[in-house]
Amino acid sequence: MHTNEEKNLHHNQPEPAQTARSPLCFFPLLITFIMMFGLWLLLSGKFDPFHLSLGVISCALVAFLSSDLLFPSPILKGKLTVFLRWLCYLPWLTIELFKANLHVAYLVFHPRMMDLIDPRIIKFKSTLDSELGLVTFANSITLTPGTITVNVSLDGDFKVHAIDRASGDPLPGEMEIKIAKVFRKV
Amino acid sequence: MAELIPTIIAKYNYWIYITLMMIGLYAMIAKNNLVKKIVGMNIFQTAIILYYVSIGVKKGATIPISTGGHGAVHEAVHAADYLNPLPHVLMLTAIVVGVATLGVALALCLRIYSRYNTLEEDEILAQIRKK
Amino acid sequence: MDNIFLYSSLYLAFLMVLSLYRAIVGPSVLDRMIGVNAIGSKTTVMLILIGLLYQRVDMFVDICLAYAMLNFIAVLAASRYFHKRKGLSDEI
Amino acid sequence: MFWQIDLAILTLVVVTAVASLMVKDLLGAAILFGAYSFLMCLLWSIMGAVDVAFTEASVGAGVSSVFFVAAVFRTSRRTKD
Amino acid sequence: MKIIGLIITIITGAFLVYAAADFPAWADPNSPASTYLSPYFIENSMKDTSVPNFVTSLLADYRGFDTMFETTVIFTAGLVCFILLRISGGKEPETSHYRHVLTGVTVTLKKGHKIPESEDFERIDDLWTPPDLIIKTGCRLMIPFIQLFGLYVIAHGHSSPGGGFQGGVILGASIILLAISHDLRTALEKMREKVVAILCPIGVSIYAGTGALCLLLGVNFLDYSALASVLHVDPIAARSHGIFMVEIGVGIAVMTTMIWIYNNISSAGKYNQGL
Amino acid sequence: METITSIKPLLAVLVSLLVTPMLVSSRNPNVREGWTFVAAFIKLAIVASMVPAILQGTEIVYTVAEVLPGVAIKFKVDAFGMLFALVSSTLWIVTTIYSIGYMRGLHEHSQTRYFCFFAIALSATIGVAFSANLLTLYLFYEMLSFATYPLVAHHQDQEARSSGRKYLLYIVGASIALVLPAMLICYNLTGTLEFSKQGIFTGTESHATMLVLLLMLVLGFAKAGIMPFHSWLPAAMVAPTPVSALLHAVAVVKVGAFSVLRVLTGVFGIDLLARLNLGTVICYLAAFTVITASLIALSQDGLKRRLAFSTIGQLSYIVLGVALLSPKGVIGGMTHIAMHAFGKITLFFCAGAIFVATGKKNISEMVGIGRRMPVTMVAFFIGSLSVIGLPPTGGFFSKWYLVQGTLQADQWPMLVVLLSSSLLNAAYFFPIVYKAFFCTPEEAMFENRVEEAPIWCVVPLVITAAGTIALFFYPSLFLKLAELAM
Amino acid sequence: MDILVCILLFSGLFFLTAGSIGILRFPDFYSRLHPAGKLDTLGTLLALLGLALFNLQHFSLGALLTSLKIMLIIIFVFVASPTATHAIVDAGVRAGLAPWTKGEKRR
Amino acid sequence: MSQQYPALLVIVPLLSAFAISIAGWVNKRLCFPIIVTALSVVVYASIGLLLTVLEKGVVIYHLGGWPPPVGIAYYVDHLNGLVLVVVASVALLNVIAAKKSIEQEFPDKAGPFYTLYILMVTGLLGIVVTGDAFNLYVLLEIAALTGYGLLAMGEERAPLSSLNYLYMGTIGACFYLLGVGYLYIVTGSLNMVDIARLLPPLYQSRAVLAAFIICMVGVWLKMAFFPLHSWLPNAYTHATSAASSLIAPLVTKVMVYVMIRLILTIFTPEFAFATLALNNIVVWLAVIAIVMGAILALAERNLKKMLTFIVVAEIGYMVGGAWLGNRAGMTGAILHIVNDALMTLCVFLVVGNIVYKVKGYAFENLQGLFRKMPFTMGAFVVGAMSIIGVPPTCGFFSKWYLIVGALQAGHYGFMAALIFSSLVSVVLFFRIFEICYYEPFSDHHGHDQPPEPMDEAPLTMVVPLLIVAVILILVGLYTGDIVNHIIKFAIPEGLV
Repeated sequence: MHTNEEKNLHHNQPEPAQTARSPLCFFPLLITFIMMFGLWLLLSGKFDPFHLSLGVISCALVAFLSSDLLFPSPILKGKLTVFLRWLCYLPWLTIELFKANLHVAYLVFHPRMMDLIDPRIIKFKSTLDSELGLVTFANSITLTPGTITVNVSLDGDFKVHAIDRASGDPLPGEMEIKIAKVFRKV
Repeated sequence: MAELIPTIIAKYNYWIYITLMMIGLYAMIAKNNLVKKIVGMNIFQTAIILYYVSIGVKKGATIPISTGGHGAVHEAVHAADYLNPLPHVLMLTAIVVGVATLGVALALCLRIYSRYNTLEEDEILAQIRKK
Repeated sequence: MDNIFLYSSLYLAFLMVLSLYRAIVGPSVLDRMIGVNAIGSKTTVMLILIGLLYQRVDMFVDICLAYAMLNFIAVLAASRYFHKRKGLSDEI
Repeated sequence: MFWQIDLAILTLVVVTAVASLMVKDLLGAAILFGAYSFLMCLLWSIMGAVDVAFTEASVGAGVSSVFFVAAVFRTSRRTKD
Repeated sequence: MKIIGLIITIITGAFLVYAAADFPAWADPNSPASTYLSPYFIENSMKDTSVPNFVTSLLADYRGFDTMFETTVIFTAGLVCFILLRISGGKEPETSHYRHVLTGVTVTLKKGHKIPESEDFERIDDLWTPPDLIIKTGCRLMIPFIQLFGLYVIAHGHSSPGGGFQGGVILGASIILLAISHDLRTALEKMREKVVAILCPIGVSIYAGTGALCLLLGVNFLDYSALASVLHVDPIAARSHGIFMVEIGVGIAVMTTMIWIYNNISSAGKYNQGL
Repeated sequence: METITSIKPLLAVLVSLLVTPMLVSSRNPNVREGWTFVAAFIKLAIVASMVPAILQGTEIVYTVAEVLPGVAIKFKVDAFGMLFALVSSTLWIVTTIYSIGYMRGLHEHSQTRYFCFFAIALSATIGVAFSANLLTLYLFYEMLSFATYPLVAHHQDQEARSSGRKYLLYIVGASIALVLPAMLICYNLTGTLEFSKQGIFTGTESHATMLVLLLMLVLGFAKAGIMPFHSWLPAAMVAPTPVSALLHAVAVVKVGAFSVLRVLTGVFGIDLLARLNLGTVICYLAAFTVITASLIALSQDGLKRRLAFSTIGQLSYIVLGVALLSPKGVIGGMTHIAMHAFGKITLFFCAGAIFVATGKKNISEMVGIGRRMPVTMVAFFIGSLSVIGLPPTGGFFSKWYLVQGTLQADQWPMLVVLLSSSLLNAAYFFPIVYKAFFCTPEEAMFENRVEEAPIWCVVPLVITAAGTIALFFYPSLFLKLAELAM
Repeated sequence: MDILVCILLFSGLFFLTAGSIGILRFPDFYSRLHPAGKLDTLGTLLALLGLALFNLQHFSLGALLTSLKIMLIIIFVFVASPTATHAIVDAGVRAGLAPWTKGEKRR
Repeated sequence: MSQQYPALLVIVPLLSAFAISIAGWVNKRLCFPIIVTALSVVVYASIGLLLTVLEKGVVIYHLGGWPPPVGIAYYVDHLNGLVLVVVASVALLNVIAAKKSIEQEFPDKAGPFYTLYILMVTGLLGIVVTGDAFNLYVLLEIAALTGYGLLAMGEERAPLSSLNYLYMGTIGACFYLLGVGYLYIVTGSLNMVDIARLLPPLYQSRAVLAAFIICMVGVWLKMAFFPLHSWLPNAYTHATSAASSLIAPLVTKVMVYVMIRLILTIFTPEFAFATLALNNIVVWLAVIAIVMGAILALAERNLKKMLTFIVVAEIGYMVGGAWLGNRAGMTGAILHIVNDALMTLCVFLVVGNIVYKVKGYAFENLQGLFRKMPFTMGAFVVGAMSIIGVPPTCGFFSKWYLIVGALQAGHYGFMAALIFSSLVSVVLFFRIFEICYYEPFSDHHGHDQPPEPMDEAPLTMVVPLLIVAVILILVGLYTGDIVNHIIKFAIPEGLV
């Protein structure tokens, strides 16, 4: 990890200067603004000019402050498609969630629970490469039967805590494929 | 005894506030750790807030926000329908003061810790005495 | 319907007692965090229930929203503690 | 006001308060204090003090327990009582 | 000490119990507290200020003076934390760490050496740990919504619970969340220390300034009805707008103070590493 | 009685106070002492300018500020006050001359401080003399106490400091613990503190209250040295001699005696005291002090200590005279202030001159000193005559009046006390004089060569000795004033 | 409608109950996280859904918005809950807590 | 403009606090002129207000235009007019005097320090001027929080003592708040005058009794009255000189003012003295406070700590005087608020100057100070005389009234305690004079001892100090006027 000074300077090669303010930079702002304004309308429930103008100001403020949090890179190509696919993924997840919960609830109320469970930590490597994909996968794992993501690295190394053998086995399995579909390149 | 029980029941909020307050007070006096004392202090303050909010409660009343919309004065508002807003206002202030005090107290704790490397009062006093 | 809500809230309070048991007894800080987190999720439901009991749920929903948004900050902070200070018990 | 819920939560509040003072670990005390704040928030919404409850929700959940944890992080978790 | 504490506590408690026996019963609609002043506020709030949330009108108008000082208290707390903890400058540490953002390689430099100014390297500290991916992403997505919600709370304090203080806390909490989930440095880039330290008094000044504006317009301090001539509305609406201005001030002040206190406490005043 | 409002009393008080900044700021000692002289003469001039009016029976009044309802900081010049003020302002000039000689002769340190506090002390003394009510009196009394403390502890060594502490403890302690409450009780009972001939009490108060108040006030002015509050006086003799001279023969102790007299005549009133038969108590207290102090004085070897105990005894004469409650006695007491002042200051000057010239402090070391310092020892002789009360010195008159007073009051025991104490006085003064002049050459410790102290020391003591004798021939001014004060 | 609401609410309560009991019964910290992280989330989700439906009974724009806000809460819980769970488990790993394995005493 | 004085009194320092805070980040040199200007305006306004009150009687100011009891109102009567002038002028004099020491002790945080300073003044002025019981609590907290900050900036033990102060202060403020809550539950009002109007039928109520006692205990905690004084000496000793010379004169005195306000306005003397038979107990507590303060001061070998114990004793004076329950005692207590503020300021400024030059305040550090700093020590003598109670300094006259009150109430114990404490003060101060004057001493007559060079504190520190010393004497001389024209009207007719 700790390299010497010479080496690190090596990293700092003069790169082609990015276009500091390309027109693309305004798209995240705009999209954030629109999203925020939609949310504002939902929250506010008042549609008189006064409150609407307040909404515009607030949304502009938030967009200005935090658009880089929602969209770390200014490239927006395909984000919408991914989002729609992600929405389609949700119902499946909900069903899985149900199943998982019933499973855990069964464990909870089982009188001999201690014999049924057999906690273990499973490690595997995922092929997903996008950050959001990894997070979605990790959260889905957490929400589905008997498994909790313990650790994810950017390279896709997963550590998962499974409550019993049955719930740990299918990983990464079907879920990863579905998520990979969601986040595949457009 | 017979008439005591209704009194006790009718004012249980007040009894609980006293209990909480005494818990806080006791912690502030008897606890040895400075942060514990701060927790006690917060409990103490919350007890008072509880007391005030209890004053504002009224049977058969709703929260102190008018059901009529913003702006127009449509209908007469009946005072009996709404909770007493005054204690709420006072307690907003008190909560803010509580947070402010909390911040300052914690900052002081940090300073003390950086000097004495402990938060236990007796150890700090021992260190002072030793010097 | 009001009665259902009332008794549901009471039941939630009872569930809180159960979670609180873990929060109080829990052998490690992390168990307490679990307990407190569980109380938090029950509180969210209970706030809406109270709103319905008052028949002013439009007012209570804001509180609930704020609560749901901020509830986990404390848990995150506590977990960050373990990120930086390793070890369950403090260095003495 | 709904006295049944009120009473239940009041009891819980007292228990939590005592617990947060008895815990022999400052981080645990901070976390339990957070729970105390949640319960207080509930209590106030039960009593109809929405603004107070709102404040407590944002302060208790968002800020004051974080302050506690931050302070404990910068100092020490150790406590004798 | 424990015994003394117990004795004091028991005596005080017994005294309070003794006194509480004379209180009106809990939730009694005919108690003096419910019948003396509060009906005025409930019945006239709409007429006087056209604010349906009685708490807001009471907070910012009838008892606006209290609230001004409440904000000042918060400001004071921030300032006290700053003055107690902040260590400006300080001595240069023996070694400094830099991290290459793209590769994650950490570089350690001896004292005196500097790295050329570049966006690829960020300065980190010895306790630094990489932010957890899940937490980081989750919070990243939530923070803008939390901020919007905070603003919404400030803007809608008139008709629903909330107002400057709550909204301010939520806004502040969003930045604190950023500091927790990412890094204090990231949060500081969003809200620089100087910005915080200047915005905070400005927030309170908005409050006090609104009051002083009324005073300059020839009426008493904080009497918002005088704003009618400036805003070209009727006095009742002027009060409502006055309350709104005040709430904005409170919101700014509270938000910045919360960030300020958190920054100082979590980094023990050095501002180099947070929680 | 006529009253005139005039700022003169205030000026008289302030003159020496205002000169202190000049004293502090002047770098050259000659300039500094020049200022002292200027102030002294201005003060004397102001005081003297009021004498004619007083002799005509008028009173001069000046109110500074009304600080409490019914009580103001107020000056009133009456005959008695004038008597005292005249004595002290005259003697200040003399003492200043003497101080210059003494301080320069011994190369003392911190002379500026010395002269400053000297001036402040004088202001306070005049203030006490001119005060119109108990509060003003108390004010200047305290001011005097604090101003003399640095003078007492002037030498700064361990002994001086412990004496200073003792001095302060007695004086200030007694005044705060006794005078202040007594004053407040008076105020509470009567609502006023103004001195008046009839006293301020209506006479309805109980006997016990009055007795307690009287004792508190008389004993509380501890500067008067009435036993058991006397032991500060010998201790304070560590001070430089001019301080002892002026302050412990004139200003401080006389302020004490003056205050006691003021209280007896102005607060209680002679009539009330007589009616309640309270004088006797004071009488016996004073008589006890007189005899005891004289007896102790006999056994002292240090010259200044002997003089100090003599002072204690003489002060009680003054109190005794007034406590007899007979007109002659009162006149005797009052004039004794003046007469004793001149006599005793001469004695102290002599002691100082001896110390400056030879460095001797003890009587046993002074055998044959008259041969070396004849002028000084002659003056000493004249002074001791005055203190004993023999003609041709002023002291004779006061003692004469005192004896008459005892007869007038039918207080035979007091007569015995007076006479026996005179004998005792003689017994402790004459041996000194005798040994100074009449001793065999073998016994003499000094060479037979005249070698006096510096001229600045000798001139003052000659002046005061001359004054003592002059008072025998021209006592009328003081007698007149004392009669007017009755 | 009421019945649907009740079913949703009660099933929500059921899951919440399971969560609470699970927290109590499970042997160690990691396994306790399973009920806490999952059951509570689903329970909250269902209960809130039921309440949102109930709120829609007297339909108006305000009621609709309120219900939507409740849905918003659900979304937040949905995002926040796994994050919090993950944070806790991460803390446990960093603190060096070994997972419970079969046959050990419960902690 | 004159009808806006009450608002100006609070608004000007408040706004300037924010201005200073911003200026601290922009240009540090602006801070000091702003604070001096603001405090000058405050002094001007307070004097104007006092004159208005003297001329026209009570001034009422409706904040927000809402008449009380709906809104918050400011009442300025003779009592708080007087205290206002004292607070404002003490703050102004102190800030001028403290400039140099602030620059010396923490040059980089001068801006925030000034901000806290003026916020504290704002809080204290607000406490004095407000007519609303709850508003008083908020202002109390402002004054307290700034106080914690100011006190904690001192030496290394300062944070600990400040934290103790914080605990105590919070309990005190909360008790006060609780007392107000008790009043609110039985009357439904928060306005002081309104409460006083509603209370008489409720005098027998246990809640009112409890409210009174709780409020009193809270205020006593804040002012460090005897059994509750333990936080004060440490907190004041370890603070920086600029902070302690603001806080020591003002905070406790303002708390005494609050107590008197509670007794006179809210609960009325009839209730406080007649219905409750607590006088004796409290006065005896005050007696113990005075005696203990004096004795503990005697045991200290450290100038500043000694002075803090004297502050404790002085609090005993005021509380005892107020609780004697008669006119003279109350007059004495009110007068002593003024006098004690001034004389504490005087001695603490002296300590500030000494610290500035000598860097210490233990007795060993004081040797030879009379030569080194003659003006400072001259002022110290005046201050000391005032504390001892020597006429014509003002300390004597308040003591006079207190003793008269004690005599009228027949409370000889209190009188004895006052006299005892005067005696002890004599010992205390002359011990210091001796050290400052005569040490290092030499047993021979010391003529050849080279005099130490004069090394006086800078002019900005000495001049305010001398002004204070002169004021001490002037106030003493004009006591009669103050009592007859101001304090007489401050005490209700009902109190005999």
